Amino acid sequence: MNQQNHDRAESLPIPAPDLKVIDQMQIGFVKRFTDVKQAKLEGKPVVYTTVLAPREILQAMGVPYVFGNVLGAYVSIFGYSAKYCQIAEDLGLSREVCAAHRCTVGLSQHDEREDFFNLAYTEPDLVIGSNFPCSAESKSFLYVIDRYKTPSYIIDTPANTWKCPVPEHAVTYLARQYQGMIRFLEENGYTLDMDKLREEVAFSKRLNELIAEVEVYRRAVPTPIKAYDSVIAACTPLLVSKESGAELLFEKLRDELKERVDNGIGIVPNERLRLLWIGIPPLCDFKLLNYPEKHGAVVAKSLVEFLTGFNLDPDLIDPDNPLESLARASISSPINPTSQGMVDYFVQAVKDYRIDGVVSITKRTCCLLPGSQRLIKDAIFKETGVPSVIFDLDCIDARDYDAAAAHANLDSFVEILMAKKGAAS
Amino acid sequence: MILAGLDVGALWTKAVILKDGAVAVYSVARTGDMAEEAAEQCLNGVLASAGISRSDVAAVAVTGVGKKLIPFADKQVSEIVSAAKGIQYLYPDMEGVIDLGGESTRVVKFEAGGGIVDYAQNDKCAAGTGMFLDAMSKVMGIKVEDMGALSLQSTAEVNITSMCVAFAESEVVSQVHRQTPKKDIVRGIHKSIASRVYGMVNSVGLSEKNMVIGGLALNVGIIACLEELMKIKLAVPENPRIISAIGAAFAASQQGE
Amino acid sequence: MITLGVDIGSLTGKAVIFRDHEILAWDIILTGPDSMETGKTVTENVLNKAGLKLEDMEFIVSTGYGRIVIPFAHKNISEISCHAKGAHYFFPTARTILDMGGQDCKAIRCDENGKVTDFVMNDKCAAGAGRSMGIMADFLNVPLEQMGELSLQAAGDGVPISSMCVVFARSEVISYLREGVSKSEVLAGACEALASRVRGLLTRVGIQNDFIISGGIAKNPGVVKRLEQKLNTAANICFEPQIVGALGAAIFGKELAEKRNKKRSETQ
Amino acid sequence: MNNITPLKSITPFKEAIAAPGKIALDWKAHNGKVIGFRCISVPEEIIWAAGMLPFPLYGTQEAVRLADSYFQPCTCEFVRNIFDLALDKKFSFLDGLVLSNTCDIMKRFYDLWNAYIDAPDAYFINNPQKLMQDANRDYHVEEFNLFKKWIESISGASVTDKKLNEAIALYNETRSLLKEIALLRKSDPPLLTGTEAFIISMGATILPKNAVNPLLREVLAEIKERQAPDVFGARILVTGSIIDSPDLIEMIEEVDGVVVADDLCTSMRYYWHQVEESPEPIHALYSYMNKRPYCACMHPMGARFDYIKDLAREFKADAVIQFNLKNCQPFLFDAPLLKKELELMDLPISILDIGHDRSGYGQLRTRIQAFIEMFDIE
Repeated sequence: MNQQNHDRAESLPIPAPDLKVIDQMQIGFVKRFTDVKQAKLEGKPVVYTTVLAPREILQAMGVPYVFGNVLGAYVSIFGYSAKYCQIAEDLGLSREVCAAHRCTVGLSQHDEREDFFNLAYTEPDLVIGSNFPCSAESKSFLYVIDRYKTPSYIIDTPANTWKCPVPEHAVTYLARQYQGMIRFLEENGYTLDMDKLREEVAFSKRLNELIAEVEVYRRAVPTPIKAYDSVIAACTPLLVSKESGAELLFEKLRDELKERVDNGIGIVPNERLRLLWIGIPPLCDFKLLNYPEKHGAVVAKSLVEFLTGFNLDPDLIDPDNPLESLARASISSPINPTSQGMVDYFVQAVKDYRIDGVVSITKRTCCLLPGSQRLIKDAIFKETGVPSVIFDLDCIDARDYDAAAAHANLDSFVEILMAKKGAAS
Repeated sequence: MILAGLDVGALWTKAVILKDGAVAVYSVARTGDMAEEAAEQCLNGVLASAGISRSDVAAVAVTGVGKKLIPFADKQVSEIVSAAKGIQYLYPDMEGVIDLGGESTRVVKFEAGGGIVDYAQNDKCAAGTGMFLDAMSKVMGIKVEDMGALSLQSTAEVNITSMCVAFAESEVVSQVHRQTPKKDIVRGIHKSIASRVYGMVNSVGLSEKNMVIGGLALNVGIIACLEELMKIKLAVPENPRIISAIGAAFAASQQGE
Repeated sequence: MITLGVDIGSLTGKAVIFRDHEILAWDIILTGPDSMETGKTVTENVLNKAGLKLEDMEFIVSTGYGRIVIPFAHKNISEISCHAKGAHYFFPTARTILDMGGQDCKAIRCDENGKVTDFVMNDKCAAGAGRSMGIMADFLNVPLEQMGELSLQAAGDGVPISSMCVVFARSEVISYLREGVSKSEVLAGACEALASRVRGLLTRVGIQNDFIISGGIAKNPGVVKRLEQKLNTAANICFEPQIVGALGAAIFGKELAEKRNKKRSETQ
Repeated sequence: MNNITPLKSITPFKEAIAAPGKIALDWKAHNGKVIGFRCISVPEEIIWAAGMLPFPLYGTQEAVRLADSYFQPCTCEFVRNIFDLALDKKFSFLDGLVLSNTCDIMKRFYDLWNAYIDAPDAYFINNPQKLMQDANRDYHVEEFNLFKKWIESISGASVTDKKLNEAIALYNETRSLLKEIALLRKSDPPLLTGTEAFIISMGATILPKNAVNPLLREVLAEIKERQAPDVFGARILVTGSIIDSPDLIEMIEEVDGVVVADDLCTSMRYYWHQVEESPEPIHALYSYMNKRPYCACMHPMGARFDYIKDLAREFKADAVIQFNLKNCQPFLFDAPLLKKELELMDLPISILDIGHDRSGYGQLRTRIQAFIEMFDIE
């Protein structure tokens, strides 16, 4: 990583990338933001949407798009949460509303933005919203519509309360919404070439297969990838397209990880404890994920998928039946807001990643996760005997973040896990 | 072997000397502004009163909210482990502890004489239960020590429902303005604290074999409310405020073997 | 026409006797645990100062936290309406009023007659906005009145105290003191946090000149100066900001008595 | 608002609110099974047509105790309070529970009920959250059909179209009677207080409809005969999260406001529209649910705002008060946008955070009184 990037990274409150390919991914992001800016100059209507909308359709129709909640996450990561949350609150938005979405709303309502956001944020002409996965997600885009008075379309994804397999009438309903989204885009000057859509869906299938391979290497002991790197990797499918070489980047990531795993190289010299981080990662202080490393405890997996959307199950994706298969994969995703899907996912993750302890953080303003923490904790303990700790951590809005309490909680939990492991060995 | 245990809390610092497996001497002093000086004086005072010189002490362990500010300590022990170890040291057959501290409250479940199974700490909004009682005593003009006994005389049901301390304070102020009898308000405050602790006890699944420690364990009002909710008789050790300091010293000794 | 306004706050009790167009007498005492007693005591004090008896009062209006408990009041009116009316008396060009009592803080907008057009009260998490200063004062054992001066001795904004929650801010202060940060630095941080919290409240109600500060906080130059910088507007403060509510209540008493007398004369 | 002669025939409604469980136990003793439900997107007629009593879950004013360790305290207090009652076996008389797809915490309630309450598993109606459009017809109708099958599995009796149409007719009668009572609040001064209207409508949601209709006719007649009350202060429209007790409405009227309209799930949202008679009752229920923008969890948001503006005009409201339950994200998100919309027709709105357990009522009373005083002080 060249010196200039290193200084920039040092200055930012984010950890410096560890794996070489991560830096190239970040360069890919910058390219995406400039492409969207370029498209806007060429007069193409820019779409503001959510990571859980079907981006295969947007790619196939050549639509430039901006992800609201990813930018909201960057607001917190780069340390501007206090400023943009205050802007949202000055509109009258309550402080009990989701902190991540207060950052997102604040960013869209204010024009004096820092350089990164001037680049990354492009004023939208159209909005495609979704009620998935939570109430905050299904409301915050209304402020973008209200500000820019844009035409909008809302995708209503059914909650997965049937457990798998998902019934046909739900898949048909969601697939019909995707058709509605296509019609909405066609009414605003875009055209759909079905072959292009099949190509994009095939690429999505391929990418998800690659990501599944990367996940296998991520489970190795010792952990080969730092938490921050895994966040950048999770954002890559969203921000780097087929043409910009997303496939190549993931192949490089797989190979870099493979090399580390084959040579037993971990992110810490003596890895003694493996933690699973459930809940929104600590965006306003990412280095907190590296904090337990001083005890030899690593965060083997952090649930960034709640920000970037879970990767779809490649077996469910079928290019010959693009809309139906995307709909089925989307409803079956673990992020779908009922706990059964989440509980099974976490119990499996504890086994796959050989986890010793689960850190389950309660973000006070979240409406999706706190209700399931006890259920997940009990299910994991019953199935695997692995203990979880639940504690308060407001880690998006820096004004509510208390590093001292977070460190004290992590120290206590690690101390107890060490004693447990010590007694066992 | 002689061991020293320090518990540096927000309001009080406690020092304990363990000698040949028993509590030789202990002392409790205000933490005040400078934690390190308070800890130093408290330790030297207790050593002097037991006629032990600093060099005879095998290890000094520290716990409590201020533990990171005590450079002269050999070992730092988390409040959860020191609460559990303190009870295990004195009552080996116990399986759980409820620590009602000034700064925060915690419930720890452990195997008799063994490792910790599960624990819960109160969430951010209900932090500072000790500080909350200090504030209430000022608002109502009653000394903290008398609140326990006073609340036992109450018969009426007054609900102080809010989890948040600042918010509960405004509730108490409005009750005071409404001429509600003091004893009923104080009982309402104790009930609200007890119900929060009961929630934690439930989430951890504590058995009856447990004891209550920490500064607020001396408050008979809170204990009565907690017993009412848990439907069991609660045991409070003779000097509940120094148990965590004992636990820290005991943890240091075990680690030493 | 002589009227009486009684304002029982959570920390202090105030009373004002208003005759025709000026303040005849006023008094402030600390609220004891029993607000009805406080109301009676502060009323007796102000009556003695004016050499009058309760029966001489044409109309009595109570306001503040304990307003519903004052037995001899003819009507109770919220402290928000009373602070607007009182501020208007001192500064007829007043349009934005910040009242920070012991229990909470209010941002009020009013029209040219002192009638409230919009208001916002601090949300729950900052419930003790005014109270947080009191807690800091006894915690740092610095008298409340000197907090402002002491905080101005610190260079710049002092140490950041981010939290909205009073209990939380207190544990932040504890850790700063432990690390040897000076009291004036900590106080500067606390005043800065309070000023920025209040600025947020004021922007929600919209700030229009002239800007008035009433209530106890007006006596804390640390907060007032920082607020003036943040809003880059001057804050007008009357000679005794704590009686603005009670004065407003007394003026409402006058208006209501006139309305009642007019109605009586019409019906005869 | 003064010299109001109290309504004698309001007593059964007050009793229903005070002890809803008693109504359910009486029904079980004489008529049969009781099915609990939460949220008004559940088609009650299907339960009634199977000969069972639809029983709305309401909370009490007690503080939350154990539910915090299941839900964490930063979630909706109303749902946590109901979960506490379930943990205390206060809903053990239910023969089944049906929940519907409104907000996140309702989905959590579904998961945690099935995991921790020893009662038969709850059923979840996956109704769409995007209404007032045809694209959701097949999906919504299929969900109602699946729900009907589940109801039949519990009642043992088949739900025929005939029974369904009878149930629809009965419920429509209740809705039209409640609406007729509500329309008496249009006059200035209104013929009944907001508190009385709220008690009548919330009581009617609990009482069996065949019993409640005669009671509604009786109270309607009494109101018309009663001498109109004296002068009032500001006319208020109340909206916001679910309110399951009259004391907030009472607080507004204690400080000289009068509540003339209330867009709440326990009030006008429950009875404002009718289900059209149709040979296909399930389709009729679908179009009834599809055409009413009843909750902040549903899209399009604009339709709910238009409905509130129409209500405000129809009832000549001077101002709107929106009560937001703590942590109720859908309504907290809507409030600033509703405020902007109402400012265009210069209708002031006060947005107030409330706890479900009456915490902070002292400060709340000051805010309401100050808001009412903005109009005029009598």
